Formats: sequence, structure tokens, C-alpha cells
Amino acid sequence: MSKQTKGNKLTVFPYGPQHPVLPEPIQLKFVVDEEKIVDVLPNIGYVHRGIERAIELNDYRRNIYICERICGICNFMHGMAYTETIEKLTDTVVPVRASYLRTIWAELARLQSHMLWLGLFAESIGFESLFMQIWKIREIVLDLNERTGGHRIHLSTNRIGGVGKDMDANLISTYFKQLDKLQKNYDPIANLFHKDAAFKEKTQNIGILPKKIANHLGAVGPVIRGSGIPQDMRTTGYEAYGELDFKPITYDSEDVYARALVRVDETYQSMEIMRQALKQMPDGPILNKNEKFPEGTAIVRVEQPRGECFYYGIGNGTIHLERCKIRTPTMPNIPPLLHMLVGYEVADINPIVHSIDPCISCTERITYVNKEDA
Amino acid sequence: MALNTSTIISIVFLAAMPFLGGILMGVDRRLTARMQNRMGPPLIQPFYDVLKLWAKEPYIANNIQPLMAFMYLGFAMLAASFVAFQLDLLLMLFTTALADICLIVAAFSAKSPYSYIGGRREFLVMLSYEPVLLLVEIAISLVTGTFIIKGIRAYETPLLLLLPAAYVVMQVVLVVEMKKSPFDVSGSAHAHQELVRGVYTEFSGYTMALVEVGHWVKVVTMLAIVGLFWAPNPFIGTALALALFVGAILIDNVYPRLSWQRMLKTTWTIGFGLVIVNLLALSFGGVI
Amino acid sequence: MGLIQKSQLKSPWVLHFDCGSCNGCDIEILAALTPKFDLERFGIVNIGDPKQADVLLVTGPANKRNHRVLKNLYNQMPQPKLVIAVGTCACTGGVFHNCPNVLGGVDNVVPVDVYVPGCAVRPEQIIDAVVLALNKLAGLAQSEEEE
Amino acid sequence: MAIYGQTLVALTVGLPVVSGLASLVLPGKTIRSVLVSVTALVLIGSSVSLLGISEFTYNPGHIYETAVLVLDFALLFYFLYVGMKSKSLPVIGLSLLQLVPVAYFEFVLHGVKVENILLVDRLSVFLVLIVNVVGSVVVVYALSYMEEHEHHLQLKESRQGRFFFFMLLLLGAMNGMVYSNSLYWLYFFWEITSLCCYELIRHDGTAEANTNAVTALWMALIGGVAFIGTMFVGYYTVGSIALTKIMTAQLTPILLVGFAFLALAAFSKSAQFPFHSWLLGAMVAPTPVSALLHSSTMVNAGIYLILRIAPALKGTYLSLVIAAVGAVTFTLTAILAIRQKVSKRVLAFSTIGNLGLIIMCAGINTSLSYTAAVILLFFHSISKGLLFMGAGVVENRINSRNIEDWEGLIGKLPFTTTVMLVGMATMFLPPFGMLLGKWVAVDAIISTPLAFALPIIILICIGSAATTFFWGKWLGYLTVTPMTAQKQVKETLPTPYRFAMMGLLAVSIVFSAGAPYIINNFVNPLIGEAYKLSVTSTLMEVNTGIGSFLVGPFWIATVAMVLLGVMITKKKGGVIVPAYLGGENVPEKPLMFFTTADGEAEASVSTVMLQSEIDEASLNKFAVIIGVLLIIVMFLVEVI
Amino acid sequence: MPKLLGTIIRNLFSKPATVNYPFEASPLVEGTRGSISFNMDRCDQCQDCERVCPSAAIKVYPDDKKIEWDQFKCIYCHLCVETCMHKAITALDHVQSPDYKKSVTVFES
Ligand code: SF4
Ligand code: SF4
Ligand code: SF4
Ligand code: SF4
Ligand code: SF4
Ligand code: SF4
Ligand code: SF4
Ligand code: SF4
Repeated sequence: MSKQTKGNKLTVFPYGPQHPVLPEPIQLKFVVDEEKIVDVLPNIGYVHRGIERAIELNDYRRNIYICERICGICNFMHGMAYTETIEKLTDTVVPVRASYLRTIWAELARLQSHMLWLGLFAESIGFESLFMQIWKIREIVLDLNERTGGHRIHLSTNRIGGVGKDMDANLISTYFKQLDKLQKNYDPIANLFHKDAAFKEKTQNIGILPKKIANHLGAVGPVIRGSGIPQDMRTTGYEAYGELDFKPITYDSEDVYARALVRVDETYQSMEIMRQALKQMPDGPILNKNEKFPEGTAIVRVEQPRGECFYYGIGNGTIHLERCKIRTPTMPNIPPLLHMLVGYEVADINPIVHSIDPCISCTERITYVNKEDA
Repeated sequence: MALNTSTIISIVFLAAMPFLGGILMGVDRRLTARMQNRMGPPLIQPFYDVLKLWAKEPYIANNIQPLMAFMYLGFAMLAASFVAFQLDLLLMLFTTALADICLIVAAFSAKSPYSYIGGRREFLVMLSYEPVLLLVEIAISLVTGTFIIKGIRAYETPLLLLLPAAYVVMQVVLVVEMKKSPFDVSGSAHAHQELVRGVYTEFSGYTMALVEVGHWVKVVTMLAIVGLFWAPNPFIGTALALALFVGAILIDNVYPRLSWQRMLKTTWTIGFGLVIVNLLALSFGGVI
Repeated sequence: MGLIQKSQLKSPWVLHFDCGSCNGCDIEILAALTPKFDLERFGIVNIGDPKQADVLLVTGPANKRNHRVLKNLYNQMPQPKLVIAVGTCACTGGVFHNCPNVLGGVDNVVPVDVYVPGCAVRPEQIIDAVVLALNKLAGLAQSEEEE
Repeated sequence: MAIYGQTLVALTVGLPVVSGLASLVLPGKTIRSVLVSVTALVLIGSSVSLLGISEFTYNPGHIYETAVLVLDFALLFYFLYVGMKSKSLPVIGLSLLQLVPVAYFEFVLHGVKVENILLVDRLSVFLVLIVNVVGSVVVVYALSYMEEHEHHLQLKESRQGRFFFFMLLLLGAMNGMVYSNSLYWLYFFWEITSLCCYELIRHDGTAEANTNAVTALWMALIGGVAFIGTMFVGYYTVGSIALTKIMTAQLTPILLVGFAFLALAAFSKSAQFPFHSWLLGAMVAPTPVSALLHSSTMVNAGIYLILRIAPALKGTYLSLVIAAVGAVTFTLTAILAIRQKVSKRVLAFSTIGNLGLIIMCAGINTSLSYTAAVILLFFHSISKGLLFMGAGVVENRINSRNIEDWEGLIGKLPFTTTVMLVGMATMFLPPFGMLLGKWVAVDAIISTPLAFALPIIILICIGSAATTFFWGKWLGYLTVTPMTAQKQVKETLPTPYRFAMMGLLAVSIVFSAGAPYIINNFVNPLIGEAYKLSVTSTLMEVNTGIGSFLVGPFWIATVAMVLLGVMITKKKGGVIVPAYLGGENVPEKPLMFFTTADGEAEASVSTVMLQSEIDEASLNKFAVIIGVLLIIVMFLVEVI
Repeated sequence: MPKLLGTIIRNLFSKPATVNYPFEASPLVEGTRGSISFNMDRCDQCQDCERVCPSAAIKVYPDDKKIEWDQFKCIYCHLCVETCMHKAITALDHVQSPDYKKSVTVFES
């Protein structure tokens, strides 16, 4: 009988690549004992398109658009990081007003992204009405997006050397108005995240990522800030951030709840930064055209909603970049994710996986060699 | 069996139960949508869904599954008929369990991890609401002295006045039975689940249609039992049932999905706690 | 039109698969379900399970890795089924046309019934697309009846 | 008439003993098979014939009395010897605790003289029927089983002679026990069942078997000691050790203590808390032994005793405590059964739990509850016999007792699995007999005063939900088969297996469907002897006055539904598609999915056991403590 | 008390936020990047637009004075609109509607 009572039989199942809760294609292979997670194995590569290669093939000026489409959520920041890289490679100085505009729109993107996340997170924990509520409010942000760049998702306002669109006084006042409206609608939701008992029960004390491990595994963005480490690239003061007043938001409880609260508070922070920047923004030109071809190497690090994004470009004086390496934030958050999952219940998979805000479209870093290619 | 008026009424009621269920589900979706500030689908949407599913290309997981799906509906109807013909309440509960088991066997038999875990959770759902419902039914019959619905209905005082706590407990049971947040652990109707569709994952086409209708019938049966809380006047009884129905939708919309452990704890503590207190009070009051 | 056909038109449950998109179109699909656009008006439920879905919404270009997933999902959907390619890159590959791992539009893998251009598409376009797809379904049903 | 009855009695007690001895002596498989089969047939025949007989009492010849006396002492000395050999203090102590008082009682007090040594009434005939019908089927089944069993063990020399001797002896002793009116005879047969049980548990001779057998023995001996206690009480208060006398006597606290002793004996036999461990340990024996112990013999001895004395205890606190022990046992075992991995342990916990339920019903001690107890006993015996036989076949086929290995058994052993599935369904689902019994039990509980009923109601609510849980998840697990590819598997089974399982299955279904008939013709007459009848049953319906169970319509509806379901699903048909695996299914391999680096992994499912939620060790401890406490209360209650 | 209760109840009794598209028109925001159209009278076939187009959706045939625009490839970035020195490309504010078939719009003078 001793033989028969040793280990339990385990359940093995794939979570994704198609899964209604995680609309993005990633597969996590779970091994669970009854409902307790014993092991997770990630399987990525479903989104791999070969963008870095395409960037090398294209005219460097055209690449803004493909970089924006690395991901539709932080599209603006990708465009911005790419143009910053090229600006460094071509020694272009960006006009101050353009810097401010970029800062404002980057924060708008963060706002959009965090609200999107809050909604998806609500949905993932089975809180459909909260999802609906948040996404209803989020339409305000999308509306601002559309007024600014002509599109709900892809702003496409970045140009090498500045921005392609300006904001007139009318638009600026619309911003203030809409931000106030947004905040008014958003307050009860933030209150819910901070206070609702059922929400807390669902998210507290799961997916613990101790500070040390977060650091060790190289977590970024709200994940590491949820573990109490104030790491935020915006403090390096790129674009107009150096002139604005803000502090990285951290929570110390190291769990899913902390990560959620970081994002809740960051939405307020974004609104605040936007208001500041809108007020301080000087007049002036918005574009500084420079037809030089990129040369040398450049590194750019920006803080995206999901954390640090890293661009590394090498120019060789032609219209084509020699190399463009992009490290996007979800990738470094995958190892911490695996750490967070083990030991919790199947029911906790959703909140934990969503707590890193997985955005797989930018994660596809690992070189995947397809059999048909080889 | 003589075909007298009451038998005819019973048969008509039984036949109407799936339709009532469908309409209620439509109301549910509509109300949910309105609570979420949306317009929502037409009221008869559930019927569209089921008819569509029925006509889809039949995909099955194995040969047991369709039969079990049919038996789920069948036993749900049988349980409903106990209510329609005003028979034994206790037996109705056991028959419901039988229906549930059929559903779970169908889910298990597919050997799909998602439907399996869903089935496992469905068991836990049964484990959490069955004893509570049993206790409520026992409380009812302790008061009325019978398990037979006809007898219960003949009882003069409205049960709500004697067993208010049991009525509240029925709210919890109904939330569980309707697979609503916070207790939609085994597979929920529309919201997203970590288990995809949970216990429903491997159903498709007509098997899903059968299961769907079975679920409607079960919900109506449960509501009919709630209706017993004001038996002397069926209109008030219906209103009571509908109140819990709306309550369940409201609860669905203000809670996230909680764990099954939490579900078990909640239903048992609230269920047992309230009913026991209620019974003790009645016993001191000399009613039973 | 029979009752069943009417039901088929009134209850398209969708399965959404992200085939390597940039998320732009995916979030618009989700946005289409939310209060402002409310796809559920048409009986649409994002069901997430191919075995119960009627409409497959694909975003993003097919690539060498995920085409088999797409194919599988399509095969797991029972007839009658429709495929809607959502977004420029699902139609043709769009901005990713010269990415080395991209196969182009999803019509290289599964038959597509409706193409929706846009990058990202707007929720209104998704609604239009569903209406178009349903018209096609109604047409199919009609022609079957005539036979 | 009386002679005819006496012959039948002699036949049911004597024949098993004789043919058991024959099987011990005569070699050869064929002879043994013939012998056993014939005995089985005769036993079934004579027990059925007994049905027609009205109540009678009589004394067998003096020579039998002497024989019983001699054999009893031989038995006690043997137990003493066993105790010494296995160095088991409890066994030694308990044997001595019997030897000395029995000797005193016999030789000093001369207390064993009783007018009517044997009593054949409705209850004993009912028990005899169960013992012989189910028992005989199990013994026939054992013919095939032991062949395979010894084949697995690769024994050089068959030990089957010994095995069948004790099996048959057990049947004979059970029969003798239920006829006995003299407490001394009852005690004697009781001890023989203990002996058989001990010998059968250690049949395979492994170390584990030996220790478990000794445990079983000392627990059984507690029952023996308790009997002696009752004999003394009977002798000093009523002046007789005839059950009929004791039961009709005026209840005094001292007499109640005597009954408490009997209840204690019954608990030990029926493995109620805190004595449940012996029955769990008995699992090491070959499966037919378990089938026999759990279904018709051994544990039923305890139930019989409780049922026998219950009418005398109506309205006493002792009765309530008995009910409490049963209820607690029922609930806790149902919870414990959820987390068991070993198939036979699940069955064992279920047995203990159901016995608890029966004892609880007997303890509640109203007409209704007594009816429930009898119904439960009847159907439990049949179903449990069936389940153990099925479990045995499965065990021999897949070489494992772990229910994790039972996954999708229906694809591998279609016949046996179907039998098991139906067998499981008969344990807890309507419209089968066990559920009918449970249903009557619930009706019975609510018709008792609330102050007492409330705790029991709660225990029952939880217990029955847990029961549904552990049966259901096991039942479901057997059907976990993705495809019907293995459908062509044909199962070849030896005839005794087939015969035994099909036979009991048929009996179970027919009797469930004919439950009203059973109640009218067997149960109600039996109840009528001690209680006012409360269950009325017509052809189709069982009515308790509180509820009504429409057996007939339910069955008709169920059968109609199955037929309709088969028809509709046949007509609809369907394409079998692989399970949903996130879209990464490997073509042609139904359960495989692509994972990291295009490797293939297999999706699998575990069993449902709530192992992390249910803490067996502490629950067990709790069970023992509460069991001991309740027994202490049981003895204290009389004083109050 | 669950924190969303107030909002939910308020929602229940207020008008849905839904725009009943397509039965009602969806309010258009000014400056939306919609479809584009080529004015061949202005175009001088310089092929600038073809060169800048990030998704190679434009093909200019200078010899035939013809432009093919693949609306199923276009990502509606309006870079071509910005680039064309002859202002030959007009940005329209309506978005392209879905279709059963992929097609290419041909502009000829
Ligand atoms: S890894 Fe990302 S950036 Fe690189 S090619 Fe793939 S999708 Fe593009
Ligand atoms: S498939 Fe290979 S070679 Fe092609 S882009 Fe991807 S990594 Fe590079
Ligand atoms: S993390 Fe990556 S994929 Fe996600 S939004 Fe940011 S850039 Fe896009
Ligand atoms: S020279 Fe450079 S820019 Fe010009 S066509 Fe060749 S690769 Fe392109
Ligand atoms: S069409 Fe555009 S927005 Fe949509 S997924 Fe493709 S790149 Fe993203
Ligand atoms: S850029 Fe303008 S002028 Fe030149 S080809 Fe294009 S449309 Fe014609
Ligand atoms: S207008 Fe200038 S840039 Fe354009 S084709 Fe003529 S010369 Fe070249
Ligand atoms: S809008 Fe952009 S993608 Fe479309 S044709 Fe013009 S440049 Fe090309």
C-alpha cells in the first residue's frame, strides 16, 4: 500500500495560447496538485513577427510606425523611444514644447493603459460590472486620444525631431475639462480598489514577490514598485519629466493587491503630471527637422506603463539602421511571474498573471527558430 | 389518474418551466446590462442562443457526454415536476443532486482539464449549497409538519413570517445555484473564467443547449421553492421569489468571483447559522 | 426564415484569437463589448471556447508559429461558422508585411468571411463587420433553402 | 411446521460448518467449487424458505448445549494463545477478562440455563436472508477471486481450503447468532465470528495482515467482554440471560447498563467510533473477505444487536446516545472518505458511515426511524457486496488499489466498470433503495423533538452532502475517457464473477424498483412486532405521513428518460472532437498539446480528494476522542 | 458594504451609455484619421507617397498615371497625406468599411 499512497496524481493543462481571460497568445503550462500550482512553464513566441529585423530592412524614418505597432497599448511610448534613439544617433535637439507634448501624451497613454488594465483585471477576477464601469470611463481617454492624434489607439504623432501635431488652446482646455470629468468618475472606482473587502480578499496575500527576489529577478515597473522598490525611469528626467514634480509610487505588501494599488495611484499621478505639464508648457516650435543619417550607438530607457523599456540603436550612416534592439517591459517580468504563481491556487492564476500586466506582443524577445525556417 | 383541473394546471406549469427559465435568463441579461450601463440583448435572447446551439453541427467529446447532458435536463425536469405536481420536497432535492451528478459526469468524461476542474468545482458547489438547502427544507417541514408541497401550501401562516432567516439563506443558495459572482466558481454564464467555460467547456451545439435548458429549469425550480415562503397568496410568493432573483443579479454585479473555499465557508456559516438561530427562536417561541 | 435560422442570426457567439497583433485591435474588440458600443445588443457573447463559438475574430498577422493554433481553433468550431479578420494586419499583414516571421493575412491559414481594414479598427467597424457576416450567413441559409 | 422450521435452522447453521470442514479436508479445485456452489444454493433456498415460517422458539438437544460450552472455552483459550503468540497485551487481557468471568458464571452461578435458546422471528429471518443471499453470492465470487489471487501471489500450495472453511464458518456463525435468544449462545457465535474475522484478515500471512488481524481481534474481544457484562446484569436483575426476558423486563438503571454493554459490543463489531480502525485494517485481507465482512456478516452482527434491543430502549437517554454515536460516525466518515486514495478504504469508510446511519436510526427509535434502519440495512448489504466484488475484480485486473489508477476505467473494463457505476449509484442516488432509506431517515428525524433532532439534522445535512461528494467524484472519475477509441475492448471474465456481480446487480435494481413491495412484505411485518406501523406503501408509493416517495413513477420516468436520451442522442449523433487545449492540440493525438520549444506534453487530470483541506490525522484523533467520550456518556447516562 | 453597489443601482435607473450604432450614427470626432483619396489631377507621380508608406499600401504607376491604393493594407497613418507636396491626397473623415473581399482602389486620371 505504501506504493499507492506516495505522490498525488497531478493535473497538467495548458493555459493559452487562446484563453478568454488572457486575450494575448502566451501559453503557460501548469502542473497542479488538485488545485494547487506545483509548476509553471511558459511558452512564448506566438506573437513573434520579426520586427527588429524589419526595422533594419526599412528606411529608418518609416520605422516609427512599425515601432508604434510593437504594441498598441504603449504605442506612443514606443514611437517616442524610437524617435529619441534616432535623435540621439543624429544629434537632433527636440524643441521644448515638443518635449512637453510628448510627456503629456505619454502620460495620456499611461492613463489609458492603466485603466485598460484595471478593467481587464476586474474582468479576470470575475468582476464584470467593474470592468464595464472602468472601460466606460476609459472612453474619455480614448476620446482625448482621438482629438489629439486622430485615432483612438494609435496616436502616431511622433516625428523624428519633435512631434507632428500641436495642441491649440481649445484642445488644452478640453484636456483640463475631460481630466476633471475623468477624475470625478474615477474616484469611486479608486475607492473600491482601496477599500472593497471582497476585492481585497481576492487579491491580498497571493502572488507574493519578496523585495529581494523582485530585485534579483529583475522585475520592472509596477511589479517591482509593488514590492516596495521605487524604480521608475521617469526619474531620470527624459523629455520634460525633469521639470515636473512627482515621486515613484510604491507599496510594500508585495502581493497582487500592492501591484493593483500602484496602478490605481499611478492613474492619479498621470493626471497630475499632465495637468502640471499642460500648465508649464512653453510656446514654441514643435519640430526640428534634421535629415542626417543615424550614426553611432544610442541607448534610450523610458518608463512604460508596464515598466522600463529599453532601446538600443546602432547607426552606420546610411538610411538603414545597423541594429535596433528593443527590450520591452513584460519580458523581464516573466521570471518573477513564474515565481509568483507556484504554491497558489488555480483560482489565483487570473489575478496573479494579470498582476504583471502581461502584454505579450512586446515580450517576444527570445529568438524562436521555426522549423520551417531552419 | 383522473385528469382534473389541478393536474392540468400542474402539467401546464411543468411545461412552462423551461420557458419561464428562459425568460428569466433574458431578464437577467437585460438587467445585468442595465446595471452596467449598457442596453443589453433582447429579452428572448436565451431562446435564440439555445435554438442556435441546437442546430449547430454536433461536436461531442465522447458517447457518454450527450446522454449525460440529456439526463441532466431530464432529471432537472423530474425535479421540477415534483414542484409542479406539489409532491415531496426532499425527493426534489435528491433528484436535483442526481441531475448535477449527470452534468459532472458529462464534464468529467471528456477528460479535458478545464471541464474536469470545472466538474470538480461543481461538486464543491453541490457540497456548499446542498446541505444548506436540505436544512432549509427541513426547517420548512419542521414548521409545517410535512415535506409534501401541497401540505406546505396548505399551511396557514406565511412561512416568511416564521422563517425569515431561511428566506435570507435562500438568497445565498440562489446565487450559488444561478452560478453568479461571487460564487460562480465552476463555470459562469457570461463572465470570463480562469477555466474558460469551466464545467461547460466541452459541451458544444446541442449538448450545450440541453445543459442550458437544464440550468434554466433548475433555477425556476429553486425560485418556485422560494415562492413557498408566502404560499397563501401566490402573487406575494412570486414577488418574494423575484426579489431574490433580482437580489442575486445585484450581488453578481457588486462582487468579484471568490474562491470555492470562501463559498463553502459562506454558505455553511450563513446557511447553518441563520437557520439554526431561526429554528431555535421558533422552538422557544413554542411554534415547533 | 425559420426560427432556427433567425436564432443563428441573433446569437453569434464570438471567439477572439490574437494571432500576433499589436493589441490595438484586441482592445478595440473588448471596447466593443463595453457600455458605449455594447455588442451584446446583437446577442454577441465573447465566449472564449471554440466549441461553442460561431464567429472567430482574428487579429494580427498569421505567423509561422501561431498558424497551427489558428487552424486548430478553427477546426474546433462547429458549423456554421464565420471568420472575421479584424484589422489591417489580419487582412494582409499590413505594417508587418516585411517582417520575416510573418505569413501575411490570416486568409493564408483559414478561410476569411469578412475583412475589416483599419489600424486599429474602430468598434463601429467591428459592429459593421458582424452585421456583414450575419448577412452572409443569412444569404447562405437562403440559398440552402432554395436548393 | 415447527419441525420444518427447525430443519431449516439446522441447515443454515450446520451446512456451512459441515461443508466448510469438507473444503478444509478435501483437496482439489473442482470439488471445492461444487461444494461451495451447492452450499450457496442450499443456503439461499433455505433462507428464502424460512420466509414462510411464523415465529417460533425452541431448544436444541442438550448435547448442543454442551458442545457450545466446550467449544467456547476452547475458543477463549485459543484467543489467549493468539495473544501470547503475538505478544498483544490487549488480546491477553481481554481473553482473560472473559475466561475468568465466564468460568465463574458457568460453574459457580450456573447461570446459562435458558428456556428458549433459539428464537426465530421476523428480524432473525430478515437477517438470515441477507446473510445467506449476499453471503452466498460473495462466496461463489470468491471461487474465481482466490484463483486469481493465489496466481498473483504465486503460491506453491493452495491455501484455499482454509480460506473457504472460515468463509463458510462465518456464514454459519452469523446464522447461529441471529437465531440465538440465549445471551450465552449469542456470545458464543459472536466470538466465532470474531475468530473467523481474525483468521480471514491474516489469511495472506503478511506482517501487516497479522498486526491488523490482532487489532481486529482485540476490538472484537471488547464486545465479548461487554457481553459477559450483560450476562451478569441479566442474571442478577432479571434472573435470566434470555433476550426475550431481558427485553420485556422493567427498565432499571442497572438493566440499562446491561443494554449499554450490548450497545458497546455492537459498536465494536460495527466499527463505530472509536472502533473504526479495525475495519479499515481489515482491508489487507483478500477482497472477498471484505465483501463478506462489510456487506452481510460481521458488521451486520452489531447492527442486528442494536436492532434487536432497540425496541426495549424506546424513549431512554441511552437510545439517544446510541443515535449520537451513529450520527457522528456517519458524518465524520463521509468527510474522511473524500480524501481516501485506496479504493477499499473508501468503501470501508462508506460502510462505517452507513452503519452509523443505521445505528442512528435505531437510536432515534421511532417507528419511522426503525423502518429506515431496516431498509438501509437491507439495501446496504446488497450494494456493498456488489461494490466490493467489483473492486476486487478491478484490483486483480489493474493490479492496484489506488483509485488514481481507476481513471477512465470504463474504457478498459466496460463490464466491471458498469457494474461498479450502477453499484455506486445504488449507494447514494435516487431512485435506489439506499436513498429511499435515507429519505425515510430524514423524515424520521424531523418527526422527533427539535432539541434533540437539531444536532443530528445538521450532522445529517453535512454527512449526506459529503456522501454525495465522495461517491460522485469517484463515479465520475471512472468515466474520464476522452475518446471512444477503446470501445471495442471486450472484457473476459470467469463465470463466477459474472454470475455473482450480475446477480447482485439485478437483485439490487429489482428490489429498489420493488421497494414498496419489500416494505410491505418484509419490513413492515418486522416493524409491526415492536412498533406502530408508520410507513404505508402501495404498489407505487412509499408514504411516511411526512413525505411520499413515488417509487414507481420515479423509476418509470428514469427508464423512459434513459431510453429517450439514447434515442435522441443516437439520432443527433456527433463528431468526436478532441478536448479544448487552448488551441495547441497535437493533431491525431487527442490529449497532447504543444508546449515550450514545440515539445509535446500530455494533459492529465488528478482525482478530487481535497487532500490539503481535510486533515485525516487530526480528524481521526478527534473521532477516537469523541467516540470514547460518547461511550463514557453512554454509561453515565443511566445514572442520571 | 460592497463599494460598487451605489454605482450599480444608479446605473440601473439611468439611461444606458450605449450609442445604438448602426441604428444611430456614432458621433464623429473632428480630425479622425479615416480613409484617403487621391486627386489624380494634382498628382505628378513623384512616388513620394509610395516611398514613405510604412506598409507599402500605395503603388504608383507613373507611366499609366495610375495609383493603386490597397485599403486592406493601409494603416491609415496619413503619412502620405503629410508627405505629398502637391496636396494630391485628401484625408477623409469616414473610416473604411469592412468587406467580404479584399480589394484595391485604383485612381486614374
Ligand atoms: S521580438 Fe518583438 S520587436 Fe522583435 S521582432 Fe519579435 S515582435 Fe518584433
Ligand atoms: S525567424 Fe529567425 S531569422 Fe527570422 S526574424 Fe525570427 S529570429 Fe530572425
Ligand atoms: S508592455 Fe509592450 S506590449 Fe505591452 S503595452 Fe507596453 S509596449 Fe505594448
Ligand atoms: S541606398 Fe539605402 S536608402 Fe537607398 S535604396 Fe538602397 S538601401 Fe534604400
Ligand atoms: S491592424 Fe494595426 S492596430 Fe490592429 S493589430 Fe494590426 S497593427 Fe495593431
Ligand atoms: S506623393 Fe502625391 S503627387 Fe506624389 S505620387 Fe503620391 S499622390 Fe502623387
Ligand atoms: S519633388 Fe523633389 S523629392 Fe520629389 S521626386 Fe521631385 S526631386 Fe525628388
Ligand atoms: S495612410 Fe499611411 S499606410 Fe495608408 S497609404 Fe498613406 S502612408 Fe500608407
